Amino acid sequence: MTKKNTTINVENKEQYKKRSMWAEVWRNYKKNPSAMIGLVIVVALVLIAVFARIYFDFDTDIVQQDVQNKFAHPNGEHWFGTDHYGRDVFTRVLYGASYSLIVGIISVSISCLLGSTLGVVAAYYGGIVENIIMRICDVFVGIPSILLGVAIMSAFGQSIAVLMWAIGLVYVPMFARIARAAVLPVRDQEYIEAARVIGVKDGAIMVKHILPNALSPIIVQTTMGVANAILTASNLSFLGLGIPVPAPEWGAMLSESRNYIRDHGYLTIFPGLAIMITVLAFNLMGDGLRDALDPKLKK
Amino acid sequence: MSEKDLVLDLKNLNVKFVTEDATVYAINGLNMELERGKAIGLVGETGAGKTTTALSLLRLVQSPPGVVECDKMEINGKDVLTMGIKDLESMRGKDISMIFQDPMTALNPVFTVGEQIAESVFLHENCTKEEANQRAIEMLELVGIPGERAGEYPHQFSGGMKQRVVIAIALACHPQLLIADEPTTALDVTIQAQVLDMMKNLREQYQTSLIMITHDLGIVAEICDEVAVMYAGTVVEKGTLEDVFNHTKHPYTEGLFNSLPNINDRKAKLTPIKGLMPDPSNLPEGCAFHPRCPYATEACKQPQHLRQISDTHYVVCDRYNEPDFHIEREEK
Amino acid sequence: MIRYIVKRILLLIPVILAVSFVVYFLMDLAPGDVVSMLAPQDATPEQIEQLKEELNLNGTLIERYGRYILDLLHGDLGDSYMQKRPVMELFAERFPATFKLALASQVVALLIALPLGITAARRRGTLIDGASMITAMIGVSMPSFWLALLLIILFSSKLGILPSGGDNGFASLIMPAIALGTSQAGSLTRITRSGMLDVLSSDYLRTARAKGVPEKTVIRKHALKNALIPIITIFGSNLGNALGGAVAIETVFSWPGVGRLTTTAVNQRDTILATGCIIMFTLFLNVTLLIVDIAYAFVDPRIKAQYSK
Amino acid sequence: MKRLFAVLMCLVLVFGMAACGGPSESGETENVVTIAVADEFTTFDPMETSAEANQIVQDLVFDMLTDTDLTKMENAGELLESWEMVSPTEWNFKLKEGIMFSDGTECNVDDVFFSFERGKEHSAASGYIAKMESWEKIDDYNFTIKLVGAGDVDFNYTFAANQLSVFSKEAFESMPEEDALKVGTGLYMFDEFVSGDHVTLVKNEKCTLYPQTNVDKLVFKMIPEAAARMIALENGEVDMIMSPDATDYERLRTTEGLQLLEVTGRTQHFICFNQKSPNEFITNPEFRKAVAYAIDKDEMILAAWDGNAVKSTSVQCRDVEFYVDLEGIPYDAAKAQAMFEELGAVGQTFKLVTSDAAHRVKIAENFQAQMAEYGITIECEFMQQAALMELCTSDGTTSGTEIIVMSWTPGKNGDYMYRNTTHSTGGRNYAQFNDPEIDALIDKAAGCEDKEERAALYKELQETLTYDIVGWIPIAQHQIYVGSNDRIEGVLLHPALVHSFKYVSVVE
Repeated sequence: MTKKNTTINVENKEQYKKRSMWAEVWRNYKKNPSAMIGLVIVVALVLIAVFARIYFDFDTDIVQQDVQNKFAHPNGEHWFGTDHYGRDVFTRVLYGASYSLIVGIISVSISCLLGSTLGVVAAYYGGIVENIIMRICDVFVGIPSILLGVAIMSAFGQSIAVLMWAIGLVYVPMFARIARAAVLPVRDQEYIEAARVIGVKDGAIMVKHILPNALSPIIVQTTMGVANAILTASNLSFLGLGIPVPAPEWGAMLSESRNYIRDHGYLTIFPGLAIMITVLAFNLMGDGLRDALDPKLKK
Repeated sequence: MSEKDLVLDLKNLNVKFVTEDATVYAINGLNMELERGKAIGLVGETGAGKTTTALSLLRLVQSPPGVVECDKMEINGKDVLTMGIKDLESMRGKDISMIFQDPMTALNPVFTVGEQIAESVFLHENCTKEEANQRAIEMLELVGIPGERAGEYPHQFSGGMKQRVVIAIALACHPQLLIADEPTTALDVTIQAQVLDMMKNLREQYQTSLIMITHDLGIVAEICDEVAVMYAGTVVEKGTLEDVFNHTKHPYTEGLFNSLPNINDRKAKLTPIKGLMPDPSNLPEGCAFHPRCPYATEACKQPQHLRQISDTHYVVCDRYNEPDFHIEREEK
Repeated sequence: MIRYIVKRILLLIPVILAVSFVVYFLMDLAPGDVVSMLAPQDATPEQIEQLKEELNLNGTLIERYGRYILDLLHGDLGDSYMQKRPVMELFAERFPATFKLALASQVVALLIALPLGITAARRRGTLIDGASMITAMIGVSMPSFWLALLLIILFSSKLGILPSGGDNGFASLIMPAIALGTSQAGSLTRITRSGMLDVLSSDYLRTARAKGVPEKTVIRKHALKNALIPIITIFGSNLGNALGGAVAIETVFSWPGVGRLTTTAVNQRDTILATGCIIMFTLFLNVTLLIVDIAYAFVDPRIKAQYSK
Repeated sequence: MKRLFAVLMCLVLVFGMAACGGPSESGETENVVTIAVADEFTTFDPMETSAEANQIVQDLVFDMLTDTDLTKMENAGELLESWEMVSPTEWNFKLKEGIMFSDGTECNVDDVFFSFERGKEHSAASGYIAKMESWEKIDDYNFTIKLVGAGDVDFNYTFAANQLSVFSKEAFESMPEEDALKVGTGLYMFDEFVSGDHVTLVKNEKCTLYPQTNVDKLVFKMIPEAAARMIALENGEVDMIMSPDATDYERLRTTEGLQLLEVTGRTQHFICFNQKSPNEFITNPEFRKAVAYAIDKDEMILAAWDGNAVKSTSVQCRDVEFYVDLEGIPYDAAKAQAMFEELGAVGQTFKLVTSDAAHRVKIAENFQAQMAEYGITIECEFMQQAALMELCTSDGTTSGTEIIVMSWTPGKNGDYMYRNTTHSTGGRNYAQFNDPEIDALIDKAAGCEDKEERAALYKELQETLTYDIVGWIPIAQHQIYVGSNDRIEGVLLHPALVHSFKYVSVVE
């Protein structure tokens, strides 16, 4: 098949140099409608989370009960109905956004930072260091993540901080593997050797010369990781090991709704939809970023 | 002209690829005829549309985005244009078959080479699986690979060996017309010679007609009876070896010869054709070659016409309307 | 090949030891212990002492772990504190249910993913492709326990056509398998599609077509066998995910599997049972991955050649 | 691809065959009763467990010397014909004659003593055995027991513990333990146990202690989700469900063919204060009283049990011996507000811990919401039951707990509750009592042979604890429910969840 001819004239060349890699990525990203939908949803969720935190008062709007008015099905006053304490489900779902986002983003930041560092260090030093790090990763990858999460949550108690660490730690090996695989081909390149010869410190070489090569897969994995982390967090909350009540975490709301599925199905539907939309948005974003960062991979 | 025994008769082939961004005009009004038993070389730069032409003949141009239009396309006397998918499938591999450029990727990695040859035989010849396997082994031996290696997988073969396997597959059902798409480009020079030699012998043995797609004029000289020079999706000059090599008419053909190193005069400077192939989504008006042509005039921006120089020699260049026009190469 | 398998199995030993260490110590860190769960509410201090003796809970953490490891090296996972039965026996009793569920969910996932992924790849860029991929993405994004609840609301509560739980025959397997399989189907569809796309644009398919192989055969024989390679790779880790992800599903559907057994053990501080179950899970997961790698070799002759080196 | 699909379809079929093969072989005329339980049954051995989920099943296979008669709610002989307290330290017992084990041997004193000896080896039972100094056989049906220390005027209650079930000595001596554990005097025998799924009992034709019923098979099916149990009952998969959720009570009451059985539970739920806490508000009885005035228990009951609980006004449970109906500290928001302000408690923050059990969470959340109205902030922490137990029974000065939502299920006799939860040496002293006067009162009451004097002592105890000390604020005893269809009858509910299915029969 005939390829499109890419003649570059001189003026274009100038523009190309000035335009940074990120502008290029953004240009590619913008072209992808589903990725843009994902981005819009994520931005909207962040706004909702911030708005809910400012607008609603935790003690009165979220915790306060109105037992007389429980199980009001969705209506004009309570869009998503009320729960078994007569609390407004719509308010709680909005407020819950902040928990999912915070847990998702912070726990993935933990795994991303730890994992990428381990991966890059393993790849850079090689030999026994690499062996030890990667074998430890193998061990943790081998344990089903939910069960590991359950064990960690039991050991350190239920709180949002423990939850973030638990999920963060569970996904460290994945990031380590990705980072290592991405920088491995660079390790033996001559410019690294050259940097070492002129006395650049190991740390500097890793950060300046090696890490950038792993950036694309790590960014994609981070975005997708947020989606995964939110799912895992809601799963743990569902098992009663996540963020403690009365915090309106979506998974916990689902767990509470279990006894009422027969007559009050709406209690199950809305928090679940919220989880699904959030996770979907991050997945769409991750997918779009993958395509944007590496147009060659675009399928 | 009409009583010729033509194995290929192609009139006014147009292929375009329609995508969101642009429409790429890959083949523009291409004509080609080939007599039974003859070999024609299809020469041109990368991107001239040689492979697309070949795929069009097999009706394997991906659609979408490809759109194939043609006035007449007959292979071995059968009208390929109106054929149903079943007939097309029974035609491919039997009447016409093709050798692809890159032997490294042309073979399916999960089947043994024997299976891949036998599959073709089994599909087209009315025979049992055993007979097909037997034939596959014979074919392997024919292309110089020990028959016992039929049970091996492609990754166990070297590049040259793989190309032999590809050739074995293509020739397994003794097709009337064989298209070889740069069969030796991916191979070492020594292997190239072996493979070419083998192809020449086999072609003579089976009386197969051949379209040899290449950018290497040397190969054409060795194997072909006729030459068609392609530029920007159309044939600009066509004739016998003698016609095109010694009585070059078209400025582009001349450019091609000039960019070859001259063994007799090693001090002579190479004169490459200046500029690049035009963007096929945005072809120049008239003769597609005129922006690069040293002889170009204003008239070249008008649609060009086919001009018959002799019984066998054709050229598409309206400068020959001027009685005393000639190109430099002719003077020598 | 055999040497490769033996090597992989030997590599499992340190993994198992490390897993036992991590889980045992985590469980010990957890506040509360099994004694307070087991003792009657009016237990005397003597009873509590006796209970500790019975459960072999005396000594420091290191001593207890030491005893545990010694037993483990003899292939003995100990007796559950709560249930007073060998962990191995309990695991063996409950594992088939979980395995059946995990396998059934993979069947569901394949039944959804293969047609969807292949169609999407062949109709690449069209509306069908987009719709398939969005469907797949929604599948991945849906919490499986949520889908499980929705299925129960619809099929058990509203329609009353499927049993709401338990492991009683084929009908009871349908909903858990769908709930667990759908999220797996999502990733599998994507893998199938991209694998299929790689294959569809490959030269060897053109070769096959050029030699007159009918289009159906091209897809089903030449393309699928190659596209199967990434699908098989993901199958192993998917089965593992299904085993782990089954925990919530088992609770929702009263499924008598090991996921529920393990979480109950953790909640009740049944260290021995929890550690044992997680070890067995890990072992099973790794063996599955090994089997997948071997299956891989049978589909892809290039890999087979690598193993025998 | 076709082949792949064929393989997949085969797998589906195999699952189908494997799954359908099982249960269909049971005969047509058998009466099978299926009961959906919430918690997992784990062991056949009564001496290994004190979980109700096990006891409810074991109770049908084994019998004890005495048992709670659930129709009259009092202790009565089961294997015992009669007993006599010679003194608080010496008791005479007489077994019923002609009670047969399922292996055909008769139950006699040797079997009882064998069971005592076996009990020594098992921690769950050894506490009860330790109360006895010696036991002596008089003849095959009569024996005498000497108790340790000052003895126990309520000793007959001890024998109602499931952990002291009577085994067949003969069976244990002639077969492996796991088989011997299936031999009992009960109405049913163990048939099948699928871990995590169900346990099946079949009728013991040889049972003479209880009248034979028309139920051939009793299946206990484990369904942890309340909603799933309800759906199973409605769809006819089970005949009876334990602990339906509050939202389903109305439906069970009103639906044709279904019924709701209830009994007031003996479990008291309370809000407990750590009296050894460094927090001076918590250790101040006036503050604790103010909280007691502040709580609207009715609202709390509505939130936690949908109103299906009996409000508690005293620290003691209602159907325990020597219970006195006190008025307790009433709900008085104005008074509470005034007291809080006087104490300077408004604006303070207190810590509350409890387990993640649904009703406790609901009580805690409601408490939090109620206290917020007085300007007092409650920070809730939820932990797993095991963690909570350890925290609450450890030293109160360092445990860091302030307020705890807890519950407690006493035995039938008066002493049991006071000794375990309010005596300074009690094993479940959640409120961290350390009051020599209370200890002395408890000890005095326990050794008192005169019934009236005892009653007076327990009244004093109850009043002091409820009005003056307020170690905990009693909230409620919740109703215990069982849902069933009208195919079966004869279930006897137990206030501490060990319901009896001995008289269950299928309505003809």
